[in-house]
Amino acid sequence: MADMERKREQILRISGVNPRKCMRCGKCTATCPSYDEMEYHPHEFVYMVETGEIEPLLKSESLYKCLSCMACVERCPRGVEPGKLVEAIRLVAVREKGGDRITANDIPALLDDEMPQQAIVTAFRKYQK
Amino acid sequence: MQAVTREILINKAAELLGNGTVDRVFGWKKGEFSYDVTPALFTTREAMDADFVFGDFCGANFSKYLVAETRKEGKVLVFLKPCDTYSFNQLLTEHRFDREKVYVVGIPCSGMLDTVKIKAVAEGIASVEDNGDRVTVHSLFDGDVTVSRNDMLPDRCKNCKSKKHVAYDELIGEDGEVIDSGRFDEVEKLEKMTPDERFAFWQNELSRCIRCNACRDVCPACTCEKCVFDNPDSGVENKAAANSFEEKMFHIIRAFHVAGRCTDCGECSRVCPQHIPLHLLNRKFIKDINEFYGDYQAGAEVGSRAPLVNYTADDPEPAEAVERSHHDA
Amino acid sequence: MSMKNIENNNETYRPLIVAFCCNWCSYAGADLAGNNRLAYPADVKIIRVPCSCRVNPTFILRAFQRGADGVIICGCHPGDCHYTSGNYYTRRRMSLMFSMLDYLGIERERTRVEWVSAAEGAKFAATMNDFCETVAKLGKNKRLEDLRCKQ
Amino acid sequence: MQRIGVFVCHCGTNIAGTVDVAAVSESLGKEQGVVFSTHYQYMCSQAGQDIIKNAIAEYKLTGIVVCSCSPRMHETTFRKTAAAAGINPYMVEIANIREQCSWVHKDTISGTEKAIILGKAAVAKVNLNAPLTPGETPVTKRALVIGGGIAGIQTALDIADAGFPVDIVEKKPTIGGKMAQLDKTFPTLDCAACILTPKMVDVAQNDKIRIFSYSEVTSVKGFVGNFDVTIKRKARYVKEDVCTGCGACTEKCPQKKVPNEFNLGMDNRRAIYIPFAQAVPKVATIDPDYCMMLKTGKCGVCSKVCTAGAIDYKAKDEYVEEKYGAIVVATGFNPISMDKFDEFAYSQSKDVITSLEFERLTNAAGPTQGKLLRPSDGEHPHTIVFVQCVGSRCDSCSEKGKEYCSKICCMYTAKHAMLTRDKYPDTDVYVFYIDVRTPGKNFDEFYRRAVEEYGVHYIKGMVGKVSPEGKKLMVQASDLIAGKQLHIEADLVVLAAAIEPDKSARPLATMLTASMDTNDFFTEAHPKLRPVESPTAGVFLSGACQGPKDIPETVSQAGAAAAKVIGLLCKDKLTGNPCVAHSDEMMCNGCSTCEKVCPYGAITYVDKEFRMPDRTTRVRRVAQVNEAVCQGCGCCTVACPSGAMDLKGFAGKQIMAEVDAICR
Amino acid sequence: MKVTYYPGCTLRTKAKDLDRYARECAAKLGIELCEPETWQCCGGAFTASNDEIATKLSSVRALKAARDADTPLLTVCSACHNVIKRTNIAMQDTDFAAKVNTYMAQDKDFTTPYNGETTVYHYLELLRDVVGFDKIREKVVNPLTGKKVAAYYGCLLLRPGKAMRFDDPENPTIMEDFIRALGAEPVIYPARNECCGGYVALEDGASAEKKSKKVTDSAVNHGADLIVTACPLCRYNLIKNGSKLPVVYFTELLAEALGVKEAE
Repeated sequence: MADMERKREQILRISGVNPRKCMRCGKCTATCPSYDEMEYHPHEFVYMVETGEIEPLLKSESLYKCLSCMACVERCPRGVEPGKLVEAIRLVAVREKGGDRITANDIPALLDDEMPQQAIVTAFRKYQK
Repeated sequence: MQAVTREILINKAAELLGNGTVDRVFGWKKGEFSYDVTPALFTTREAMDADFVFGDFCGANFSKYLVAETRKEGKVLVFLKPCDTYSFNQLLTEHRFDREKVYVVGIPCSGMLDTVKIKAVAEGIASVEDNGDRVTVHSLFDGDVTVSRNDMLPDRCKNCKSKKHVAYDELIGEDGEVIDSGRFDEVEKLEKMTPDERFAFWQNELSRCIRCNACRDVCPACTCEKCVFDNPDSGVENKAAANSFEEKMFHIIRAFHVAGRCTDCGECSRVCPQHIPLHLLNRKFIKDINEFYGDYQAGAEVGSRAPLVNYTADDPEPAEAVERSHHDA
Repeated sequence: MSMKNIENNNETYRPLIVAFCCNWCSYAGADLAGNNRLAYPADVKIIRVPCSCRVNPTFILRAFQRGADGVIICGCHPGDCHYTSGNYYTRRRMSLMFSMLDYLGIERERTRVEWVSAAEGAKFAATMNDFCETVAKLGKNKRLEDLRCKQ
Repeated sequence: MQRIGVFVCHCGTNIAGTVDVAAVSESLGKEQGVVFSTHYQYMCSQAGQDIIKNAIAEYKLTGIVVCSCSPRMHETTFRKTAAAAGINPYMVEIANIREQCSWVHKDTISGTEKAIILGKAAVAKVNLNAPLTPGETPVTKRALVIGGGIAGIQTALDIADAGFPVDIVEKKPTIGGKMAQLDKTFPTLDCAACILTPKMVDVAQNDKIRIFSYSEVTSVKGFVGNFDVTIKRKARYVKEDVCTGCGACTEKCPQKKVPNEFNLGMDNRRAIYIPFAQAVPKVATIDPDYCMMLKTGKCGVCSKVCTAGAIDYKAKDEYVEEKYGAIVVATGFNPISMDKFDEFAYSQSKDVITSLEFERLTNAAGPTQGKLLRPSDGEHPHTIVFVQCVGSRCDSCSEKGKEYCSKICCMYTAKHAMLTRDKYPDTDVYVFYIDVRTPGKNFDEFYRRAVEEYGVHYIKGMVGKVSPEGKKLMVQASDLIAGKQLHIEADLVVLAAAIEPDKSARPLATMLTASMDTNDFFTEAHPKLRPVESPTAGVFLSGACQGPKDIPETVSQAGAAAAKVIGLLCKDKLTGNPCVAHSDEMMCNGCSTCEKVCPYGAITYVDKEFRMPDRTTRVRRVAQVNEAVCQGCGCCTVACPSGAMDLKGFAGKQIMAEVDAICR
Repeated sequence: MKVTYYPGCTLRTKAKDLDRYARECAAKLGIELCEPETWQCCGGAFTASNDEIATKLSSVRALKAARDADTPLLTVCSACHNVIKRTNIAMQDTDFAAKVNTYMAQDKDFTTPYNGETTVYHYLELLRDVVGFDKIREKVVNPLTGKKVAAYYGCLLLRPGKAMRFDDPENPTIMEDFIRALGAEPVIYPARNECCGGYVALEDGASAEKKSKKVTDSAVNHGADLIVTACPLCRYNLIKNGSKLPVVYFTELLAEALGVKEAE
């Protein structure tokens, strides 16, 4: 419990997001292009961080389905920035021991000839400690 | 050494009198001694040739004289040093005289000499010769003494705030720049003292006050029709200080009344017969104003809104301000 | 029971506090403190002014001259002035005035500006309690006192 | 030399319980100027007041000190008592020995001592009091209403009804405002034109009301009761008094491609036009931006067809100067621009419209004669999506929206949804909402009817993106209750755009010295107790210029503003607060320092000739206080370096006397 | 005009065209591109957390190099642009900058601390704000008349709008104006600012395919002949996921219009 509270604090701190500003309009979720791939949706991320339900979020595949396209951040009328919150939760998840989503060994299998470097470095940065 | 000579000024004045631009000329006239120069009015070239002087003792700020002088018919020529032009603008801001009745010739200034410092060098001064970096004092009792000119400058000239004229109709010589002077150093020194030391300092200084009113009478910001200290209805009427409180009261209220309006011309300290550093009171206000509300130079432009008749929603609170002005904390 | 007789007795020394209160907020705040019976020392004597901006620094010096030990000015909170901007001017004037008194070596704790609204009876009482205590600790005002006035 | 009476009140035991009232009375009896001193149980009672009156007569009192409760309680009472007994009410001072003494000090000794000191201070002040008479200024019995929408119309009618002349200044060619553009009105669904246009006609026919249409206020000077206003009458190139409104010119004008602002640009009008059939005044106006005659000097068709000879291509702007006693601001609102909300594709598709555009689309006098047709292809839309809160309720840091709730959108959206379903039952109507806010008489019932009787789909969620694909608008949205992302193929999307004050309000506020909030809504003098007055005396607020409002609220406020104006204009003279600043001209330096700090602009400067003590004459610049405008804050008195400026009733000498008495 | 040019890793390998044409067009337009001797990969993604310092250092070094050279910093790749511009904004926060500067003080050539002073331009911004589209129109020798070109912005250039300040994030016009300047006809389609799914392309091809298809389908529906982009990953994604339209870099289009492409 105390651990989750600490993580919640950490998420709020590093993201700079204040979930209390949310008025629950759902525009983020209306906007999200990865809605179908996600188990938890942007407004749920905001609400669950506010209520302290961090654990399910940290374990959720949804963290890796977010495209970081920032459309939710752009359109949120309240300036809540759900996309930044998702990033912060993902960071907290990958920083945990064994949290790396991707390792160098995984890469060759995922590559094709045309894949730009950009995709690889990005994956490392986003999914690895 | 001053960059302009008496002759240049007389020629300029004669030209302006001659072509009818002005009717009278404000200038300096020699007094009993070479160093006690007094302001005087001239109407002819002949009179100027006879009595007009210009040199290292022409410190008087003519701006204030214009309040009374412009009430007369005709136009008056006035020679203003850079620091005088700030007072000139401030008086215009306060509608104290009609700009149209004055013709301003801006003249450069390389600092005026401090008679107190000169007198400390030698006794029985006959004349003072300015050789640029050094001055030679010819005296009756100590002979000729040569000293650094800079050492003979009063504080206001040593820490000159500006060589730039902010008002003029015409300029003689080159215009200078606003100077980033160390004029608040003395104030800071006082701020760093303990309250007891400060109290002792001012007790010592202000207790010498003889309430001669010279500071008030010379101050270009003190142009009230009737001064509150002369007004029996003001509740603070006080012709002569009876005790240390009243000495303080006079100087605090005077400084407060000119706060935000004082251009820091330093005339108060120049004329004080008791050599009280009165400018340190005014400079404290100026320094605080700059620190609390942003830099402000009274008289820099006509019509500017003085800090005490202005505000912002996020000004510091008084307690915070006092704390901030404190460097010992 | 006059002040003069007891001023040298440390146990019973009470400071003399002059409080200028604006009619619309702080004076009403003082009334509210009264309505709620929130006690503060009788050392505080209130002078009603229409707005804190009516307080001339001369009044403050006058109070010290006549033997006040502390002077406090209370007005509406900045932004809430009944006259829209009066207290903003007060704030500047008093900042400069208090800084000057401090510069002259007069104890800065003897002067204060507080913003007290008509709803802040408790704040009024608390402010006065605190100010009285602070000034009492400083003791008598000696640095700005006209001895003639004390006879 | 004053003759002062001191009256110490026991207030039952409220004061007497802590303060030795007899000692106070006795002690104050010895003060300078005091000729009578007494104490009584309840000074404010009739008996107590009689004691005061009798003492005034018996001792020929000139001043009175009452030691009692707070002056905020009974100062007025005792002033009236004094006045009734023949002395000036401002010769009364109150020493507050209850709230600020007996109630806060437990100890009788210190409480009594303090009560005496407070009494002494009051006596010291009264010794220096002078009789004061409130200044009087005449009232110009004419009101100005700025804005000719329903708020301005109602205010003007109500003022005129009371018999006072009123002028309405309207910047558009006709009065009527936003309400004239509406179709039906909630919650009763009566047609806006049917209830508004009779009022417009009333205005036109009322001989107390003048309409300055196509006009703007350009300058306001003066103060309550005495405003001097300059009104610019823009050149309409048609003589208003000659034009019969026959409309021949508007049919013959060859310039047909002018976007019709009345229909929000959804159709075109001519360069000479009458905004709509029931316009008041019903006269034509030439739009100088489009008229070929005005632009190139070639055309003149309207002049040829006008049998009345009303066309005047040489017309110029004219300025009217008029005096008013009161001004009512009724500048109204506009929907905000949708430029920054292109996630809803407003600029990409004609079929994404605002609610006000929807009003025109359903209005019988609108571009489609009231048939709900898609602007893009004129086809009947079968699926309509309404989006609520577009630009309302945004974060304070938002660069595109407003922080406040626009208040009217929930209701008009329910109305639009309901009317659509009523007229076109084959239409699917979706409303995306964050909250449905319907506080108002019969409002929630109305919304529920839309859902329950008319089958409007209310979805708790928001639209994220509208993508025009082919003839359809692909709406991507959230349904928060079902936990779904929805993809709706819509034919029409209607945005409930936030409303904002009209752009003319800000410069007008500056002219009026009336304050505004950060959203440019006018600020009221008190949010609860003085909601229709601005803090500037004589300036009143009507309608949405003060905050978002629906029609019933606007009309109520309009009537309330009118009542306030009538209350003001009824008076022949205004009496002010006599405690005002005044300048001792002999001491005034003319430096303008006081003028700069005065929040009311009450100080002006004049050049005046003076005989000086040395018998010369001198012209001096001196301050003059307008006593009708001065509110008596006293800020100028401290700003004045010479002490020429003082405040009556709180003079420097009086306050210093109080200080002295307290510190004695 | 002289600018510090930051090509980024992908332009050195898979996106050589984007780089080559950018350089050739710049030369034609009188802009001198100075590539710093050493630059490091920006990392491809901006980590929006205020405790990540190491991941931002490479961008800060590039920004600082531009500041020290007293020139703006120019990027072409959308990802680099997003990372570097946002890093620059982050460096304008005093507290954050202090931490980063402390970190960088270990660099051997570290001199003055960096506080976000550099102006960061995307190549398109440079064309719009410095060169001017009118000037480009004048320099076009092969107008692309008749071509219907769909500009694909994706997410990186536009969002977050408050940081990027590139264009209206919901209704951008910069690429359309660019296309018009080259004589072609822009196609405005709603998916132009939707994400192609680039970041998940490595891991979740299916998701990326879905997003990319939406974009290309929308462009086709609105009658485009060609899609232009500024982002190598977008281009890869759109092509890989079966775009029916050719996808080219905007610099290639520019090179063609300016006549530097055929000169080879």
